[in-house]
This record gives sequence, C-alpha cells and structure tokens, in this order.
Amino acid sequence: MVSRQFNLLSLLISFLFITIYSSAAYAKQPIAFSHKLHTVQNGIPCQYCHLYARRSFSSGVPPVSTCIGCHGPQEMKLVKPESSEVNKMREYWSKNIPIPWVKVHDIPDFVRFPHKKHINADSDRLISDAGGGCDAENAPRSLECKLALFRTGGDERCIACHGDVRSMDGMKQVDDNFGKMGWCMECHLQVKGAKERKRTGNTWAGWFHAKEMDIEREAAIGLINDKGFHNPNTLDCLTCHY
Amino acid sequence: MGTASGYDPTAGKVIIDEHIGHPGIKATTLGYGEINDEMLAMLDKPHPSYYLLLLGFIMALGLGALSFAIQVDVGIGYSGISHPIAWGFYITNFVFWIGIGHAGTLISAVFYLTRAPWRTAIYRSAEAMTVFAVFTAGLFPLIHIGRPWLAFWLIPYPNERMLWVNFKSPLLWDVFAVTTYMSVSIMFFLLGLIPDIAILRDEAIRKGKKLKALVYAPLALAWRGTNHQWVHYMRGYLIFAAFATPLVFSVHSIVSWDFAMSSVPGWHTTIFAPYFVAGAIFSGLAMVLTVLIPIRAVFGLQDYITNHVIQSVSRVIIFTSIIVGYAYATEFFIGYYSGSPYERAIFYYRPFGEMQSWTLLGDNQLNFPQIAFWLMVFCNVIAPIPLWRWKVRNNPLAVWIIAALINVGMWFERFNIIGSSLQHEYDPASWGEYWPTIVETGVTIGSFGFFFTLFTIFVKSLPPMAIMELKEGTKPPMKNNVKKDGDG
Amino acid sequence: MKKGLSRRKLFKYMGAGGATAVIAGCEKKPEKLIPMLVPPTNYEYTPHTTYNYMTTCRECEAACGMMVTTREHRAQKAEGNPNHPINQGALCARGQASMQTLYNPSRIAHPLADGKQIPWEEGMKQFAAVMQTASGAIAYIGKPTTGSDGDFIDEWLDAAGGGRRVGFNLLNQNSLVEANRIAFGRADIPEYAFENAGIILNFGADFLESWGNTVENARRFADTHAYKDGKKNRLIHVSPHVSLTGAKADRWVMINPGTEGLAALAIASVIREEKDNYKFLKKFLESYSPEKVSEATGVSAELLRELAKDVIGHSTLLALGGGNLAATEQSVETLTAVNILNAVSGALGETVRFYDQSPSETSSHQQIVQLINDLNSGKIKLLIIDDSNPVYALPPSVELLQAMQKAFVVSIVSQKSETSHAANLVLPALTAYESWGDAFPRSGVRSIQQPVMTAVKGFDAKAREDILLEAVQQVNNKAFSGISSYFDYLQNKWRKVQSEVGDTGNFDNFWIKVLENGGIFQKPEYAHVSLNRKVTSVQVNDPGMTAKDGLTLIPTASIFHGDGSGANKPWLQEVPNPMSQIVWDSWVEINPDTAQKMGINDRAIVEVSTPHGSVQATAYYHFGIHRDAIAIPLGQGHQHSGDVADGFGINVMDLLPNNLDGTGSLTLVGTQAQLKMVNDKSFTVNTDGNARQLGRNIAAATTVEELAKGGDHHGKHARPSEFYPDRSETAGYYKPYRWGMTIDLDRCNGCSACVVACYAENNLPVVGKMRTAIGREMSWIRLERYIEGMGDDHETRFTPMLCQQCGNAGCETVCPVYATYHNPEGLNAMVYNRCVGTRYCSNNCAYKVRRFNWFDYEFPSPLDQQLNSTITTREVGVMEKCTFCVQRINTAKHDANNLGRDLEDGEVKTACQQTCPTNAITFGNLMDPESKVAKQALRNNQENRDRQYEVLAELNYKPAITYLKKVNTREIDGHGSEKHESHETETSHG
Amino acid sequence: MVMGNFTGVWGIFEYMDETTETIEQIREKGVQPTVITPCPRHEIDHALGNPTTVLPWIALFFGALGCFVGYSLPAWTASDWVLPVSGKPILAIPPYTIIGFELTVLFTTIFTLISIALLGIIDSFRFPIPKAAKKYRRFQRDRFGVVVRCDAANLEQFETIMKSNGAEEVHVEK
Repeated sequence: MVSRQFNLLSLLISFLFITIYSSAAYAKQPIAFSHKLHTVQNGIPCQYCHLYARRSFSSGVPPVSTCIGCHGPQEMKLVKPESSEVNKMREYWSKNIPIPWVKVHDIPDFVRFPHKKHINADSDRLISDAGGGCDAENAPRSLECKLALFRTGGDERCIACHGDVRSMDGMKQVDDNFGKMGWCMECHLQVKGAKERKRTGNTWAGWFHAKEMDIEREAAIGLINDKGFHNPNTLDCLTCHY
Repeated sequence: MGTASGYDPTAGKVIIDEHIGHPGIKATTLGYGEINDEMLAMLDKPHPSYYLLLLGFIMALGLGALSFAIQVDVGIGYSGISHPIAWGFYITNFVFWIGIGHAGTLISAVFYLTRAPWRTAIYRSAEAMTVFAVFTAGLFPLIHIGRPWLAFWLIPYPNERMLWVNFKSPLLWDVFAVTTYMSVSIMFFLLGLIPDIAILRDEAIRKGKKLKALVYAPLALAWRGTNHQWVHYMRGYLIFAAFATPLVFSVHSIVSWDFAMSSVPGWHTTIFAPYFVAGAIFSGLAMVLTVLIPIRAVFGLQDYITNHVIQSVSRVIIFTSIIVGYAYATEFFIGYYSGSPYERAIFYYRPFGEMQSWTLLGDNQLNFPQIAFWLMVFCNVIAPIPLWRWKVRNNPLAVWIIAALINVGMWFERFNIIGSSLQHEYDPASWGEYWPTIVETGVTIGSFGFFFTLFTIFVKSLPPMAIMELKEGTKPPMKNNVKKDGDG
Repeated sequence: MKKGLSRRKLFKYMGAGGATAVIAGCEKKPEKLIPMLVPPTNYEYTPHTTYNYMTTCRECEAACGMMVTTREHRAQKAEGNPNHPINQGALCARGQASMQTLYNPSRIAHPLADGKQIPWEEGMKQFAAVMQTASGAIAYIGKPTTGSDGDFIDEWLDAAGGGRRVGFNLLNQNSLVEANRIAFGRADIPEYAFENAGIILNFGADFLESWGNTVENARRFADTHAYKDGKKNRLIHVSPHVSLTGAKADRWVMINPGTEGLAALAIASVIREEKDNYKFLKKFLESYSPEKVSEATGVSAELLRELAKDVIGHSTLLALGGGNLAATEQSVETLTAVNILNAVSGALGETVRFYDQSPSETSSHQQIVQLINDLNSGKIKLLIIDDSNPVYALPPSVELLQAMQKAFVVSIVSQKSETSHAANLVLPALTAYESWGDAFPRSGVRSIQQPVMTAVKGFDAKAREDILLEAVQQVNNKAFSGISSYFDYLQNKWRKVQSEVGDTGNFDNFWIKVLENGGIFQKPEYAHVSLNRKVTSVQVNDPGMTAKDGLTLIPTASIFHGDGSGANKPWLQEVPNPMSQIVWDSWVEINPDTAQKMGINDRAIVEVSTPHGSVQATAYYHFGIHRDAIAIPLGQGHQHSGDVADGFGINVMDLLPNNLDGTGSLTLVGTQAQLKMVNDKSFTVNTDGNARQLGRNIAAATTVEELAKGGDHHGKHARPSEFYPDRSETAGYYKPYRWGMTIDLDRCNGCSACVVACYAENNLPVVGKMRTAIGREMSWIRLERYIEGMGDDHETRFTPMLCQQCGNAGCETVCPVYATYHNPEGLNAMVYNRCVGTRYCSNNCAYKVRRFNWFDYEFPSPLDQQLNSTITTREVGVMEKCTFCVQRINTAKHDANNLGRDLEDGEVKTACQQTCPTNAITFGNLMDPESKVAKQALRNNQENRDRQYEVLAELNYKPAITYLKKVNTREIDGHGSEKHESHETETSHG
Repeated sequence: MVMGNFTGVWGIFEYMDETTETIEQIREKGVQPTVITPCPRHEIDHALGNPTTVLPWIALFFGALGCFVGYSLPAWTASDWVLPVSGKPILAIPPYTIIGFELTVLFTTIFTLISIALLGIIDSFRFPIPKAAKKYRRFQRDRFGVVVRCDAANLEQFETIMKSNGAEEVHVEK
C-alpha cells in the first residue's frame, strides 16, 4: 500500500521534473546540425553564419546559400557529399524551400533585444567588475563567468548568453530562465552606474534637496564615460519594452 | 411574561420595562435551553420553497458568470465602459458591495464596544452579510481589469522580474484595505462562530447525527467552554472589536481615496472619506433590514428581532441619511465656492445635464447620470424622512420598503459619482457618454445572485444568530431568584 | 479565425476562474526560424533595419516627393522626401495614408472578367482580342498626368491603331488656367508666393485642403501668416463657406455664393482709384464699384472699401480664387476678376509668378461629354480606364454608366471602384509604390517614382504600363520595339531629362543620383507677364443664387477623401474631419439660423433634394456657411469600392446636374436644394465631446495688440516654487536628455496629417464607426477643434492633443504596478506588458490621451504587413499612448552610441513632427539650451515667451509640451457661449 | 501529565448560583477548579477570582510588528528599484501610513486568532478535563460544569461540596 503511494508520488514528481526541465533538452530540428562540429572542429566563428548580429536587432539565421557555399550540391563533391543530414539540406536547397529551423532562444514579442548593441558594446567601459572570479569548473553559468565571457568578446560574448554552443551537437537553452526579465536584469545591473541608478537613484530626493550630492554621485557612478558622452541606461523600462 | 416594551396607547408613550433582561428584546427572558432549541430549529430541513429561492439566486449568479465569460472571451470592450468613462458599472458595484459590507463589522464591533445590546440578535447575520458582500466586492476588480489573468501582479511578492508594486497608488491601498478587511471579517465571523459550532457539534452527537458531527467537530476547534477558553476568547473578541472598529472606518475611506486622490473634477474632494463611510453604514444597515425583515417573518423571529431592534437600526439609518444628505449639499457648495470651472461644470451637469451653452446650440438632453442623481437624492435623502415617525419605524413593511429604496439609492449614488464625473472632465473635446451593455447588467445581476446565494445557504447551515451571545444576554438560570425577579 | 479553445483563451478562462497558478504544462509551442534561401546580393540587406526609398506620392496630382521606409522588404511608412522642393519632407494626411493604398484589403488580386476570376493569360488574350477589333476606336480615361506615362499612353494608342486619351479629374484647375490665359495670356498655373504677401484675400480657394499643392501651400502660408517679429500677415476669407482654410482666416467676409468675382472687382476698383494705375480698366472697374455690387454680393460697400484699404495698407496682396467654390457657371469670369485684382494691386511678379514654361496638362469635362456622345453613337468600341473613378465622381445625370455599356470596358486598376465594377475586364495593376513612373509637376521639378517593394503578397498584379505594353505587342509586333517594359521606356525618357538638365556624365550614375535624390530639382525660372487689355470684355454677372427658391448646394472637397479616392483607406475614414469632427460619414453643413427657421435640429437626418436626385444625410450646424446655402463634402457614399468605403455617407454628386462652365468643366455650385427633416436623430459619429472649450484655455489665443503690449507676458512669471525638488536633480535624471515638444498653434491649420502619421507609425488599430461612437477610437494624437464665439463672428481653433509627458503626471502615481512611470529622459513611459488594465491612469489623465485596447484588434490582411516592426503591437486589456515615438529615439540612440556620441538636435523626429506641413511641431531635448525646442519652450526666450502656455497648467502636471498661443488679429466677441460667468477662468500661468 | 490519568471530581450543575457557590467553596480549599459554561458570565469570573490572559501583549507585539512591516515593505520596495511617479518622493510617508495601518490590523487579528487557539490548547494540557466530562453533551447547551483536579485523598471532600450545593451529577475519577 505504502509503496504504491510512493510510486505514484515519485511518478508525479518525475513527470513534473521532466516537464519543467524538458526545455534543457535539445530541440528537434529538421536537420541534425552540429554546432560543435562546425565551430570547434572547423573553426568557424559565430558571426560567419549569424552575420547580422553586429548590424541588426536580429542575429540572422544563415541563409541556405551559406550552407551550400561550403557543402555544395552533391554532384560537386565538396564537403561531406554523402552525409545524409547534409543531403537533407541539399534537398531543401534544390526544392527552393528554406529550412524550417525550430527556434530555441525565444524572447517574448514585447521585448526589443538588439543584438548589435550587445555585440558592439564596449565591455571595459560599460561593465563593472562583479567581484569574485569565475569558477568555470563548478559554476560555468554563474554571473561572474557570464560577465567574464562577455568581457572576452568575440564568440565568447555570444556564449555569455547562449551557453557554450561550441559543445552542443544540436541547440538547446542552457539557462532555464533564458529570456526572462530577471535573467536579463542580472547582467544589466552590472553596467556601470546601473546599481546606483536602481537602488539609490535619489531615494531621499523627496525630502531633502540633494543636488550637490547627486552631481557628485553621478560622476562617481560613471553615468558619463571617459569619452564624455552618456552611457546608455540599461535599467529604464523603455530600454527594452516599447 | 407580558410585553417587554411597547407602545401604550393609553399612556401615549413607549413603555419600557427596565427589569426584564434587555428592554424590548423578548428573547432575553428565555432560558438557555429554550434559546438553544429555537435556534437549532432554524437549521432544520428547509421548506421546498427554500430550494426554489436558492435556485433563483443561483440562476442569477449563472447569468453573471456567463456574462463575464463572454466578456473575457470577446474582450473587456464587450462592456459599455469606454473612453473617457473607463470605470463604469463594475467599480460602482465594487463600491456598492464594499459599502454593504460595512454593516456587519459595524454592528459586531462598534456596537459591541458601545454595548448596544440590540445588536445581539442581528450581528451574526450582519457579519455573514459583510463577509459575502466583501467577497462579492472583491470579484469586481477582477471583472473590471483588462487582463484579469494577471491580477496577481497587484500583490507584492518577490519575483524574478525584480519588480514590486506601486505603494503610492490608491488602487494598491485598496488591495490592502479590502484584503485586510476581508480577512478580518472572515476571522471575526469565524471567531464568533466557534462556541456556536461547538453547540452544533454537541447537539449533533447528542442526536446521533454522526456525519454532521464529523463536519462540525474540526470547525469547533476543540471548543469546550472552559473558563480558560472563555477568558482568552472574550479578551480576543474585545481585541478584534477594537481593531475592527477603525478598520471599518478606514476601508471605505480608502475606497473613497480611489476617487479623492485623483484629479478628476467631482472626485477630488476631502469630504469623500467621511461621506463614503457614512454612506457605507447607511447602505449596509439598509441591506441588513432588507434581508432580516423577510427572514424574521419567515422564521417567526419576532421574539429575537423585535420591533425595537428594527427601530434602533432605523435610527442609525436616519442619522447616516442626514450625514449623506449633508455631504451632497456640501459637495455642491464646495463646487460653487471653489470657483473652479471644472467643479462647477460637473456639479451643474449632475442634476441638470448639458448646459445650454456647452453645445453649439441647445440639445439639452436628460442622460443616465441625471437619472442616477435624482434617484439618489430621492432614495437617500427624501425616502428616509418618514422614518422620523415612530409609527413608520414600528411598521416592518414600511421600513422594509424604505430600506430597499435606500439600497437602490446608494447604488445610484456610487454610479452618480463614478459615471458623471468621468463623462465631463477637463478637456471638453474628450467628453463622452456612458451606457452599460448587457454584459455589465448581467454581471451586476450576477453579483446580487452571488451574494444572496451565499446568504441563503448560510441561513440554513449556520445559526443565523449568535446562540452564545443570546444566552449571555438572557437571564442565567438561578435557583434562588434573590437578586433578579423579573418574571413579571 | 482560430477555432476551438486557443491557448490564450484557455489562460483567460483560467485567469477568470482564479486559477492563475503557474502550471508546469504551460510550455510554449516553439516558433520557427525561417532563414532566407539566398540573401539579396545586389545590395546590402540587413533584417530589422530601415531602408528608405525615394519616390513620388501619387495620391493626388500634386506629386510631392516621398520617402518610403521599408523593413524586411515591406514598405511600412511613407514620409515626405526632404530633398523635394515642393513638400520639403512633409506629407498631407492622404500622402501618409498612401501605405493603405498599397496594402488596401479591397485591392484587386486577380484579373476579373465580368466579376469572375480568370488567369492572366486569358485576361491578356481577351484584352488583345478586343484591341484588335476596336482598332482606331479606343479611348483611354486616366488621371491627368504630368509625367512620361501621358506620352507613353499617347504612343501606345497610336501603336494600337489610334484612339484618344481623356484625362479625368473632378477638381481640376481648368477654369483657373483659362482665366490666366484671358488675363495674362498664359494658360498656366502660376506659383503663389505666400511668403511675399502682406495680406491674402482668398475668394473661396481651399488652398489648405484641395486647391493646388496643399502641403506646399500650407508651408508657405504658415511662413507668412504665423506670428513673427511682432507682426502677422492676415488672411481674409471672402466666401460663402468657411472651410479648413477659412477657419485659419483672420476674418471671414460672408458673401453670396457665386459673387466672389463681383467682390474682387469692387475691391480692385477702389484700389485702382487710389493707385490710379491701369487706366484702361477705369471704366470697366467703375461699373463694379462697391456700391454697385453691394447688393448682389451681400457685402456692404463700406466693408468692401475697408478691405481695399487693408490691401493698400498691407501690400503686397495675394488674391486667390478657384477650387470647388468657384466652380459655378461663370467660374472663368470670377477667376479673371481675381486676376484683375492681383494685377491692380501689384501682385504680379511678387506674389503671383508665372514659370517660364507651362507643363500642365489640361483635361476638361467637355472631353468626357464628347466621349460619352461617342460611346453612345458607337464610335468607341474599347474603353480603357485606369485608377480614376469617373463613374463615382460624375453626377449620374452625365449618364456615363449607361454609355459605358455600349463599349467593351477594360479597367486597369489596383483598387476596387464603381468604375472597375462596371468594367467588362478588370486587370489588376500595381500601385504607384510598386511600379515605375515619374512626374514633372512644374518647372524645375522632375520627380521619379520608383517601386519601393515588390508586389504585395497575394496580389497577382502587373504594372499598368506593362500590361498595356504586353497587350499592344501581342497585337502589333512592331509597337515599342526594343522596349520590353515600361522601365525601359522611362529610362529612355530620363536620358532626355539628363541632357535637358545639362548632365553629360554616365547615364547610370545619373540614374542612381536620381533614385537617391527622388528626382532632379532645379530652381524654377520665371517669366514676366502683364495684364491683357482685353480683360475688359469679361462680363461678371450676379448669378442671383440667393434670390432663388431653395438653398444653394455647395459640394466641398474633403481634405481626406478628395474626389472619393481616399474613402477606401481605413485611416482616412477613421480620422475625424478636422472641421466637423465627424468620422465615417457625410453631413450637410447648414447655418444654425436657417436650420432653426426650418425646424431642423443639429444631427437630424435631412432629405436634400434637387431636380436631379435626393439623398438623406445628417444635418450639421456650422456657423461658417451662408444662410442661403448648404455644403456637403465630396468623397463618401461609395457602392463598390470595398468594405471600408461602401455604405458610409452619401455621394453629393447624385444631386448635381450636368452643367458646364466656360471651359467645359463641371459646375459644382449653383444647384438649388430643398431640405426636409426626416428624423430628428441620426447615427452620425463625431469624436468631439464638446465643440466649446468653456473658457478653459485649452486652445488658447492672444492677439497681436496684446503681444505688442508685452509687459504682462507669462514668461516673466517663474514657475512656482515646488515643495519637492525637480526631477532634474535626481541622479541620472534628464541627463543628457529631457524630451520636450512645442506646438505652435499659430502655424497649425488642423490638416490632421499628424494624426494619420501616428496611425501609420505606431500600429494604431482602426476600430470602425460603431466603436468610435462609444469613444473607442485609438488615436494617440487627436486634433481638437474648438469653436469660439457665435454666429458669423466665430473663430475655429485647432489643438493637437497628445500625451503631454508630464513631469508630475496624474497617470503615473495611480498605477498599482508601475506600468507607467517617469522615465529618466522625461518620458511618461508606458510599459505595455506590465499593464493589467485597471484604467485608472486614463481617468486621472486630464488630457485624456490614453487609449485602452478593448479588444484584440485585427489588422485585416494585407494591412497587417504595414505594421511597424520596431514597436510592440498591443494586446487586449492594455493601456497605450504616445511616448514621443520612443522607438525612433531608441533607434537613433543605438546608432549614436555605436558612433560614440550623444544625440544631436533634430536627429530624432517624431512621426507627427516629421509630417507636419507647417512645422508647427518641434521636438527635441529641453536640456540642451541650443536645441530648437528649448529655444521655443524655455521661459526666458524673448521671442516666444508671451505665447508660451501649458494646457491645464493649473493642475501642475508640468507637461513637457509647451504650446504657443494662436495669434489673432482681432478679439472674438466675448466667448459667446460663456455668459455663465462661472466658466471664466484665469489664463493659466506656466 | 497525561490526559488519561485524571484524578479528581467533576460535577454538573443546572443553576448558576449553585455553580458560583461551589466554585467559591472549592477555592477556599486552595484549589482552582476548571469551570465549563455554555456562555461567559461575569459571576463565574468573579467567583474564580477574575483570571487574566496574556493575549493583549501578544496582540500588541504583533500589531507593532505589522506596523513596522507596513512602513518598511513599501519603503524598501520603492528604493529597491527607484521608479519616480508623478514627481512624488520615493519614500512617501503618507501613503505608506495606510499600508502600515492595514498591516497593523491584519497582523494583530491574525495572531490574536492563532493565539486564542494556541492558548486554548496549552490550557487544555495545563488544566485537563476528564474524558467523561468531554462526552457530556449539555455543557454547550444549558448546564454548568465544575472540574476539580486533586489527589485521591481529597476526592471525597470536593464531592461533598458539590453535592451539598445541589449538583445534578457528581463524578469521581480515580
């Protein structure tokens, strides 16, 4: 009797567990494309294929012509002429149908996420040190590590949010709460002056005229950067929601 | 036994016999067992007409639920609320039901503290009314808002968005005031019920009704009636009463600040808090009478809810009616005296409608707010005037008619405030009109259905009068009637 | 529509049931990522990025330059081409709505034969077959054109065996051209240099609505008429009807219909006497002395003399006439009289300048009449009609429809219309925004029209010229040899243009320059003209319309619908007419005095009948109309123009006879109508809650005298000291931006282009007539129209009302969830996805500029393709409002940030500001003392401080929008309506 | 102490004056009886020597706590993410007073209710009642009960007092 109840309970728990964590599984894609193969073994940088990342809001899914550029039609015997997965791509190409990839990293429609702002951001100037080093072994997705990756730039900057795509055979969401507001805020709070803006902006302004104090603080918290222009406000709601 | 109190035509005055329990309440001459049995008899298997009545109320409730379902499906736009009248029937209903919810706590807390013994017979029902009315009122913000599925965002809870709520918003005060009031009313109601449920439990066991006993036993919280329990209980009750009293006055004040804190002409006045509180008590007591006078007739409770009780409630109604009438007059005076063109315009608009010169030429038509205004004045200021006469107060039918009118009037008072001010705000180019649609009417009917369904179920499932307090108010059984010899 | 219980609905029901608990099963259906097969290679393309293409607006004949914003290869927003000399970056409401020409749901998607869908091949076969049999008996009705397409069609008709082209334009300027020929020997339309005028006498020309190029007129008029340096030039409106133009006038002189010419000559006679010039006119003008015409015109001789004195005292005069009000039987004579007045007062060469060449093409109604006769007699076998809609726009008494049945009618159109409905064969044409073309509207302006996108998906259409080319090449293989498409033809034409403008370089380079620039623009050359001595032979008579039985019917040209082509655009139906504030309808303007005498209520349904027909429409009380006249706007009452147009309002053309004036143009004014009240209530929807501002100073005005006094200017008063410190003292606040706006009410003429621009930019849904009736219109900016005074001496004021981005906003504090708050850049932020929809903010907004999504509004396909992808499209239950086009601010900031700098003044333009023809709206950073907006808004500004005010400043909401008062040249007598002294309020002090 | 091992006397009374008399006599013996009544009566309280309760202090403590939370929660949330609204101060005391008041009332009442229940439970251990008395079903209706816990030696003494005062029934539990 007891054991049956226990079984039922454990079934329920595991069901919930699976439903909640199923997002961490690889999404089923029309073609078993391996990021690992392309990036690590062949050394292709992210922005070779996702070519709009530095220029646009969207990073851009590579057009099929990019794939065919290396793999070529089967008769040309370029790269992997016999691979069945690559042939799937060739079939799409020959039929003039774009590949219906499944979107893994999705953010709600009411959020404006400009890839270009993040790719082009001058991390040294904008991001303050989170304090504490990155423990890449035990906590690769900790805030410190993400910031470290971001500051490294290049492909590492992509990894900061999308996870280590270079180790993935398919594509999966690494952070469970990817695209949630708190997840974004984690890093947005690390921008110079952001915490000060958020917390102490001017709590007492209503009761004490705090002009001098604030102007001093403004310089101290780095609202104005070394080039003399104003750092972007990463905390304003209208930065992302409009 | 004789009449406890009454009008003696020969003497031409009311004769109150000071020696019998509480003057005017016959039940105070009954014995403990007698009270117990009579009260429990009320919970006996009901007459078939009871189910018919209940069915009617449930159908009204169903109509409301259906209307709301349609509204959620099609969009809030299926109601008549619009621009610039963004609040309409729903907020009117909300304020109305919150107002109804004031009588219970007022009677059970304020009159407890002021030791008004005539409350004993009616406070349980009034408290139940409070709880149900606040339930009903609490539904309306959900019905009203555009995205009810996100209503939980109004609660300050830690979330991954790192966002909190705006404590400067009067609506958030409302959230706190209404939830606190709801919690306190429910707790107060349950607190009062504990000894009575223990009675029910023991009676059920005594009569061998095991199922009932099983239901009542946990609700009675192991109540034994020992002196230790009584000490905590009575002190706790006093604390509840002491804290509920300011709460009663605060809730409707805070509801009134939903309006008074805005800059809408006709809303932005300091008189709103007392005005709303008086109105709430006014409407709440009227609802008590509207509900209890029929119950008294059906159950034959003339010994408990005597004419004296009705008279006492009527007196408070007269008093609050005067306050409300005075507030109406003050609003107009301030509107005039402020010199603000916006205020003056709105207080012209409420009674008389569009001013000739507001439109290009003429077209002075009577509109919904004007109907609401004159109904309000008639029902709230003029209709209670006959209550000044003792004869009217002593006639339950007349009192019931007046109380029902007051309920109508108070509903229209809220509509008058909400509906008319929003129609004529600052920018004349954005003035508009408001007419409810079938959805709002359906939900409004449904809210009455909800309230009365709950109340009807209550009447037959829990003792509608506090048995324990009735006993407390009556003469205790004495072997040697040395000190009191009231059996006249 | 989805069937069954969708996910959102499920959530809704659950939410409704209180079960808002987070459930594990609420996973989203994964979205698909569809890449491109091949990225465009011939030019750089980046998704989510704006590309602008220069083209030419073809909504009317004015040919304004247009810059179309495209994203993902979809045109999303039309703006004026800033290089273009005519409109200089601005567009009117119709130009803004051109995107709905492109994405109109009532566009024709497939070739139709007798209303049935057929494949293209079959359609072309039918067309070619008919062409072959009809050789030589072909007629083409098209919009009058100034570009190469006119030549093309002429050549095409030759190649097809001969035929004739008839231009059709209801509101043409033929009478003016003819009058100019008579008076100055130039059959041309001159340039009207408003900016040189000291006083403008307008004899009924609606130059801000329908007469000439309204965008250019508005700009140049505002430049002279707006208050500047302590003075203001006046516009005097001499007309039986106050239109939008009349509303902007400083004085309205009510005149009997059709007698403008008499008045003009009377004024001219006084001026001539004073100046003693033009001796040959002495005798002629003496016969039109003020005393003699006073009775016919209904204007006292003293007033005419006073006007003449004004003209002399404020030279140079610009006298204007023409348009629909002048379209009487003696329109040529009337306009000749205006020409005489211009000449006598010395306006020639100053304010009225003729170009050295006259490119304008004349089209006259007479040609149509001739065509109808030929159709009836069987001389025309094939009739080709393009996007013009003569079946709708001509009175039924012309009997075009009956005549069309005698021939095979091919309609090559993009939009459904009454004409295409009557056609035997309908071939879907591309709109002007998907095809090539050009326009040469006047000397020195050569404007190119290039496709800004490929054909809208789902519409199997071809360019009009290409259809014709293909058909003629099927019939005649020698036709257009070497030309495979109209594009080739056009390029050949532009090779000639290249040589004309003296460019000797490579044509490809020239062509790219043209496309980048939107055309080739040169300074116009002017020719000297003088008054013809033969003008004395012109006889101006008293038409005596007022003496006749009945009321004179004046069809007015609508600012939105033109001759009816605007009616199928949802935006133009939804945006209230600036004068009447009525939407989705027609109305009969009637003077209240007349109406009350006849017992007709405001908004009653009246039956208007003439000998030629009768219609039922809503009576609208309008002070600005002659007591013996009624006015009905053109453009509504369609029957076969798609769902948006059909069944709304009435077509005034049903009432008109087939009368012609001296040039063969249709006369619009002169029919006598009878009025009868049918029902005293009507379902006409107007968006203004009240036409009166009750002394509340929302649309404030001052006078020149007042300003000259100075002294008590409001700028002197500092802002009241505050209990709480200013937000600019908060860390991070207003640094470096505090966005602000000024709106100059003296420049605003109520054209409502800003309103349509806002619809286009911000994905505002169109809600329709029923929902507008209960106040559900979604417009973020509305043009408030207030009427001051009573009777003839009334004044109309316009105020664009949009979110004021208040410093101490009423809306913010009442929101329980911080969905709206004061942003560090001074914007009143609205976070749509945080909103739960309590709507308290809307209640507490004194300006009532917040709009609520009562439903999930639909954008019927293909209108959804126009949606701006840079902002969120809001869902049901969410409040929305203007945030100064924050998407534009953010986009500009992204770019500036990448360049490592702050934004500069003028870098961000809001949609309303961008399109304003008169530059009434200025937007920018208030913290930058050098910015244009700061100069206008700051209290220490010498020039503007006397005019600055904030709407409802006494509420201390501290709006970020500063209005500049309208400047009147006279006092409007005592706010007629506000006898009730309680409504008098102090002027607000900022 | 275990509930089962109750040693003492309990009696059932019909009349209140007899009950009070009994209580007074028992107390004279130095024993505090537990009295079961259908409703609270001051006479019985007086007879028992006006017992008091710790409840008001609990209410005071939680009321103060509620008040503190009511002010500090809004103040902390407002300054955790500064979002200025309508030019109002970030820490605005008047609106927070409302929250403070509401939470004071809420905390007080919730904890009063909980305390009544808890104190009742504690007292039922401190002053146990024999099982038979619990099963007697007329105390809630119209009978008074007096329960005396005592050593076996004193049982008779209390039984006599009760009987002499006219108890309906007297039970001795050993």
